[in-house]
Amino acid sequence: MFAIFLDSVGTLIQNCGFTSLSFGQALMILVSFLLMYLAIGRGFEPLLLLPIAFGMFLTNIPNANLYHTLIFINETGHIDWSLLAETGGLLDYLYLGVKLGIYPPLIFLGVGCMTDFGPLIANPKSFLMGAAAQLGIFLAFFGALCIGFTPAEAGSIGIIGGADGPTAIFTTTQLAPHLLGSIAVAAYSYMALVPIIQPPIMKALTTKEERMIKMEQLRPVSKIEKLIFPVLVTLVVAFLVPDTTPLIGMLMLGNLFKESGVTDRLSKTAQNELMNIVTIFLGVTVGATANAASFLNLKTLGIVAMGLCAFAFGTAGGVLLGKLMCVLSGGKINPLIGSAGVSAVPMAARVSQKVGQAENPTNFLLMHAMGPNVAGVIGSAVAAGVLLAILK
Amino acid sequence: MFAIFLDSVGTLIQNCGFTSLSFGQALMILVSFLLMYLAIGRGFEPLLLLPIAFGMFLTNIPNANLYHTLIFINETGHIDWSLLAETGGLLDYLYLGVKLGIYPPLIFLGVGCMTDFGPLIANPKSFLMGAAAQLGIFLAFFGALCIGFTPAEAGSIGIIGGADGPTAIFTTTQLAPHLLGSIAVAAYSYMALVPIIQPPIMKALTTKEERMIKMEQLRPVSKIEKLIFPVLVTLVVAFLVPDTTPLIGMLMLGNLFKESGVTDRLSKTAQNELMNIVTIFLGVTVGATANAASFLNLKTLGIVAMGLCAFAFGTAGGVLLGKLMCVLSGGKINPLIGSAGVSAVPMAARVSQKVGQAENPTNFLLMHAMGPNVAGVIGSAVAAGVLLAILK
Amino acid sequence: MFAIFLDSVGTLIQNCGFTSLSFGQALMILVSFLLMYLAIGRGFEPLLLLPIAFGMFLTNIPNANLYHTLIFINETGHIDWSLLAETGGLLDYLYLGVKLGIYPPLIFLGVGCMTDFGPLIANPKSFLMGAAAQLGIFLAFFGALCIGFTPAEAGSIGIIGGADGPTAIFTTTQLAPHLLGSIAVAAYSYMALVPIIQPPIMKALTTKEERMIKMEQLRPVSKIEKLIFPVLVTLVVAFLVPDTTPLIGMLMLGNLFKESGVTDRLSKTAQNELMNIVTIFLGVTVGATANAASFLNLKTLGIVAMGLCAFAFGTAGGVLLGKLMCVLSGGKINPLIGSAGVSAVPMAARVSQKVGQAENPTNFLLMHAMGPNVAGVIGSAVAAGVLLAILK
Amino acid sequence: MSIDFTLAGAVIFTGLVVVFTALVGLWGIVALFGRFFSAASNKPKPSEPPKAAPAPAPKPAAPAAPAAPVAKAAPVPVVEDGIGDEIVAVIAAAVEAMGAGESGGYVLQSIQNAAPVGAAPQFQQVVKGGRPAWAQAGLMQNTQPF
Amino acid sequence: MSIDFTLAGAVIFTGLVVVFTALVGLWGIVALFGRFFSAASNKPKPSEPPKAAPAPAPKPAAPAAPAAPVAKAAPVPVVEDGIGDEIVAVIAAAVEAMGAGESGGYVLQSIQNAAPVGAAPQFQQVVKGGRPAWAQAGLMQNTQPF
Amino acid sequence: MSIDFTLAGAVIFTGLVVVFTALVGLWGIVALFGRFFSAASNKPKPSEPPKAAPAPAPKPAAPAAPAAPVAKAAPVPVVEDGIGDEIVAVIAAAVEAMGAGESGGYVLQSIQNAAPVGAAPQFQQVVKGGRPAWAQAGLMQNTQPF
Ligand code: NA
Ligand code: NA
Ligand code: NA
Repeated sequence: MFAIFLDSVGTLIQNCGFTSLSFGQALMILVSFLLMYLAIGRGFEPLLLLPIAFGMFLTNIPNANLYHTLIFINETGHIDWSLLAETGGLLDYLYLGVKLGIYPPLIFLGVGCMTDFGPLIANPKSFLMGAAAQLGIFLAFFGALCIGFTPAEAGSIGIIGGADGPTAIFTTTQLAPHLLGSIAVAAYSYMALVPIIQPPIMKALTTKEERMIKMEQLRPVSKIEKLIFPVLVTLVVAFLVPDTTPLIGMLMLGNLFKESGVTDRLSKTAQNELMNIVTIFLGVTVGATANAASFLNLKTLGIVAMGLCAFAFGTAGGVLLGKLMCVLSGGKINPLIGSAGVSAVPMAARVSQKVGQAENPTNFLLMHAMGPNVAGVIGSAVAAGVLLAILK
Repeated sequence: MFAIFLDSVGTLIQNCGFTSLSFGQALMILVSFLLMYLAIGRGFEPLLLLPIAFGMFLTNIPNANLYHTLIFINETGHIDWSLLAETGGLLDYLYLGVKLGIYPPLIFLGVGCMTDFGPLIANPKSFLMGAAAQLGIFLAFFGALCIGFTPAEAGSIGIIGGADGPTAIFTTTQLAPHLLGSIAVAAYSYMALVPIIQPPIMKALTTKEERMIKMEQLRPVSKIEKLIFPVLVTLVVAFLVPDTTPLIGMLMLGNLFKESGVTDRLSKTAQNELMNIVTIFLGVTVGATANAASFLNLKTLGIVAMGLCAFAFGTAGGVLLGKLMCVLSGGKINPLIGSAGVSAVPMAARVSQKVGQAENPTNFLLMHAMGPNVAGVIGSAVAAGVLLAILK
Repeated sequence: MFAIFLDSVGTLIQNCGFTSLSFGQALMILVSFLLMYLAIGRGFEPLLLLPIAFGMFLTNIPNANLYHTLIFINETGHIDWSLLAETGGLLDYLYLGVKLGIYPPLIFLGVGCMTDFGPLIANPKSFLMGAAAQLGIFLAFFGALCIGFTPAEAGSIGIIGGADGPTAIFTTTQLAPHLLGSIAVAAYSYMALVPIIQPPIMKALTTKEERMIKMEQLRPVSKIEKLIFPVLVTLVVAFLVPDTTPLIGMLMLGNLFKESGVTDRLSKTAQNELMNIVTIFLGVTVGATANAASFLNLKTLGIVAMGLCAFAFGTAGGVLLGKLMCVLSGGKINPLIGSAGVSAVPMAARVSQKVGQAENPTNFLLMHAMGPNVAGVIGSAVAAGVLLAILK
Repeated sequence: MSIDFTLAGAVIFTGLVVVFTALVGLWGIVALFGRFFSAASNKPKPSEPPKAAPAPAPKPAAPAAPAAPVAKAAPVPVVEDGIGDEIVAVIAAAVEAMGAGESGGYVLQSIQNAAPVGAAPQFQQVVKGGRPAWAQAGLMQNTQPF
Repeated sequence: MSIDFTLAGAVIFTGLVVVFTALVGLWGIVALFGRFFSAASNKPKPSEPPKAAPAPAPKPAAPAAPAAPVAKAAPVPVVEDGIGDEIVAVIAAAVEAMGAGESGGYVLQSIQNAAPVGAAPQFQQVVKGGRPAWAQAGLMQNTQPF
Repeated sequence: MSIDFTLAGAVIFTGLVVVFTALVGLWGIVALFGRFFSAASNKPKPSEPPKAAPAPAPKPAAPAAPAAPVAKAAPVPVVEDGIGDEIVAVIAAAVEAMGAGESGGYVLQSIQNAAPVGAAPQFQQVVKGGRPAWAQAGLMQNTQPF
């Protein structure tokens, strides 16, 4: 009888994680610890990187069965519903919100409730810089193709340059779901690194005189303009690239909640509790897709390299268009605000402000940079729509 | 090679909204703008009409594919799960909460947390007026039949007279889902118009002396009564018309959360965040059902006409029973509080107060009107249960 | 024609609850009223017992069809998705979150955000008492076997002694879903009765001198320890018993949200709105599983009896190990803190404090008892993992 | 198309019968237990009214009504006697909602004529930490569509 | 593996064309209606500026900037004239975020040089109940990853 | 019915073994790193205690304990030295929860006898903006079932 007890313990030992841990899983758990350190210790976008890291940790615990790659990534290209019904774990169920494209638009709903498009409406020329900063997306796409990624993968990698987490996740889920973990980590890490990546590029491409340019104060924007704006943008963008409607539509619905002034209840919940709940679910499950097989390979290195290119070229694109506009406007536009066009709201705008103030302490570019900054969100949604339309 | 580029752009142009927009879609988008104006500019129940209008806008963008009517409305009468799995868009997934009858009861949960049944408990005669005001439901049902609607459609139209958004949506989803958009818009619009629709009817049916009647102060209501009340009402109503249990049960659970005093956490979340989240999802997806085919036809006109009848006859029914009770009570009951029986909490009660005060500035009817007002919620839930039982 | 009217009314009467009420349903409704009284009038864990009671009330209303046992409990052992699609009611849909094991981990996420593991880190010897207090689980398991329950049922009954609602529900859903209602009611009732069940046992097993022992103040705990702790516990527990990873993983993710200090947004939402929403859904649907067939039988009596045993033996186990540690430590440990190892956070710790103070008014054991208390949560998660691994 | 008048009649007849049955039934039951409980609870109340006394004048918590003449509205205890804070708050909220401009002077007038109502603004001073009630009232205002 | 340069070219070309088309189009439309509305709304504003006048100095609401010399920053009305509370709050938040230590003295300087900006800290005093704006700013800070 | 005692034994034996293995293992590891970190963190603390000094008496923030004799409880710094606000708040909350009536006099007594504990009410005065801690404690109270 004692033998039976030992047998029972033996089975447990067999199933327990210590004996079945693979080398890849061990390495992935260490990677997740590194990401936790970056999130908590270094403040790298902790609201998303911490859940992502913890999801990565949980998914690599042997036999825990919280997430099953095969349910979502298989030959059929569709969710394997019967496998889900049989073996589904907690993170499989929560991941449905990512896979079905529900969470990213809901986060955009909350972002819309927090975004002030006033600076963009006051200075609509900013749209141009928001467009130019998407250059990085397409150059990184090309680079990724060149180093051997498939077109769909390359599109997902390029979108890292959009500097917009939800857009990157939304696009990648449809184009290259097997890269979701790496791409999300790269996107959020680089967004956290914007204050380090951008300044040298901005300084290299501008002269001291350009950086010292002071810009005219923005004109006041009336409430009616702020109300028409979200509807107008939805109309134009959704008509032009219908694939991006879930993102841009929810972003603008949120903004309408905010600007209408009659739906404060909805605006507050959308930008707080709803967004936080979705953020937790999104982060943990996106992290959970990062198993050893999909993360520990050369592709991840390629993603890291091309993601950096995307950010760098996006910054350069924005600044160069800023220079052009500076010339055309007769020196009234400070090209530094162009770099904010990569999105990464509001960090990239702060970087513009900081670099500008370093030359001239009385120079306040923040509000001017907010224009390209929010235009960049719209711009990368458009770019995502194009990639989805062609590559899906 | 340049030809291929053009080809690629050409495909995008072919798919883009500007070229594939149908006349109906264009018209529906204009209708959605009108509703946005009513919600924001005129304050027509903005918490629901704004999401509804935006959902209507999104659903009519060509090729955006956010919502697919065929998934939910087809010959089988059931949700086409395989079509959902293949082509489902954001609003299809969120619409499941409407289609499966989840959102309306959850909104009622929140409403229950905010409702004070004290005035009804103090003056239970108010139940009578809450019953009489349901007259409009049945007359509008008859009217709708007469102008050519099917019985199930007519039932859904009648329930507009319940003056209760979630009840109308809950009923229509089961009886006539293809009319959901029009009926929801009509219901919320008329609820917003209560201060305009009711006063002339109330004045026409009452004499100046009746309108000047002051009512005795309501007796205090003990906590134990407030605790027994929700359980009692659930028991009676759910036993009598089981089909309405999801609505009445959740309403009363919410009220119990409120009155128990020991579940404040739950009550606060149910009436705020949970309700707001559900409101956003409900509004946007109900709006999304309104495509051109289902909205731009004579039926919508019929719904608008019969909805108005429902409100008018409901008001009249309540006032007339109020007159009867005034006589029977020896002039102690002001018939104006009868009109509050249509529900539209708390707007209809405010209208009673206002019309009464117009005759006699010292007349405070608000609390007395709250009795029929909340009784009307129960009354229309009962009426909905009957319609569902017979017509489903 | 009048005959047809009567016919129609007749059908309604036939379907109405008053005529089709079974004796069992009537009794169950009375039981639900008793539970409501316990929740509201006596303060028995109202946040869960009130929703559970109301769910029990709703599910026993004839013909309301809010919940269908057959969908979840049938020969196949799986959810009958086609039956759900055809006949699903409100509580069926909400119950999916219980059945699929989603709600309990989400509640643990919130609990993690509210738990301070500091006292356990400062005095890790407490882990021992948290382990010993799980004795009740295994003795009640044996007792349940002896009085005729199947092993899987006995495991579910034993876990009541874990004094942790979500753990009990999580385990029971997988091992013995047909007992979910009774076990949840027993678990939460006994948790509310901890201040009555524990003191006599604690006094019987300890001497006055032991109870008067004052303990040394706890050492301060650094932030880095608080950050490593949740990751470490997840690592050890999830590796050892992978089946418990959803619970322990979410508990520790919540704690990391709290301790990291950089994700306050997420922590606040997880411990408030998300937890409240899930609590409402969990309570109502767990209550809904309690129909007459599954609740009104001798098994429920057995569950009640064995649940009490589980609590009593758990308390005894904790106290006895406390006595041992008292001896081994040379009288520095007050054995009263051992009883807190059953979990029931923070009530059991308060009981330790209160019993200790009754002997010596200057004795403050609360913080020392918090150590075994939170260790007990971890301990019962481990025990649940073992039961699931062997009995599932 | 031909209308099924029998079905129509059945729906209308059944509907009205059931609605009235349900609500008349509820009236009866609620009236019954109301009589029972109000009889039971009529005695232990007299200890409460003094609560209102010590705070006759200072610091109006809300701008809903001119505070000065309110102090004259003697029968304040009536409000205390069982009507919940929220009810009073709702009345006050309604007064406010009806538009200050439209019927500017009536608040004052009504206060002197109708004692129970005049007590409302007064009550606001009693409940100094009266935020919850007002927040609740504001909330109701915000959520009327539901 | 061979790269499909045609596809790559098509993606890049189409992408840039569409992105620029969309955003240039939006620029045009927004500029157009901006001109229309700013023309329309330029008149009814002059009644607002005095709002700033009565609160020149006391009780700085936030520690973001040294308050004393601010009173000299005369052209306060510029801020009032249409720029929302939140915009000003965001500027102030950014100033704070940039680190007080790093560029400690600049706030004072800039206030005297650049009137529109100098008005920012000043504004904080005007909006005494300025929490919402600040809360919003803090919130934005917290949610930058999205 | 026949009971499968082998299975029962296996479950109980395995269960206890695994539970004790897991928790004893955690004890070991936590004790280990606890020793490491408490060694590491013992030095940089001495600058904190003075924080308690300047606020010996005024304005008790909570009614949990009689404030007057508290000032005598000298060893306040003990509390400062690393025990989090919440821990102290939880103690105080427990004191309150235990019922003032039941053991009315003990607070005073204990303060003079047991210095570390006596420090608790004192602490309340130090943390004037102590709401978060109390809110947290209240929350814990509210959520005990979970
Ligand atoms: Na971008
Ligand atoms: Na109604
Ligand atoms: Na336990």
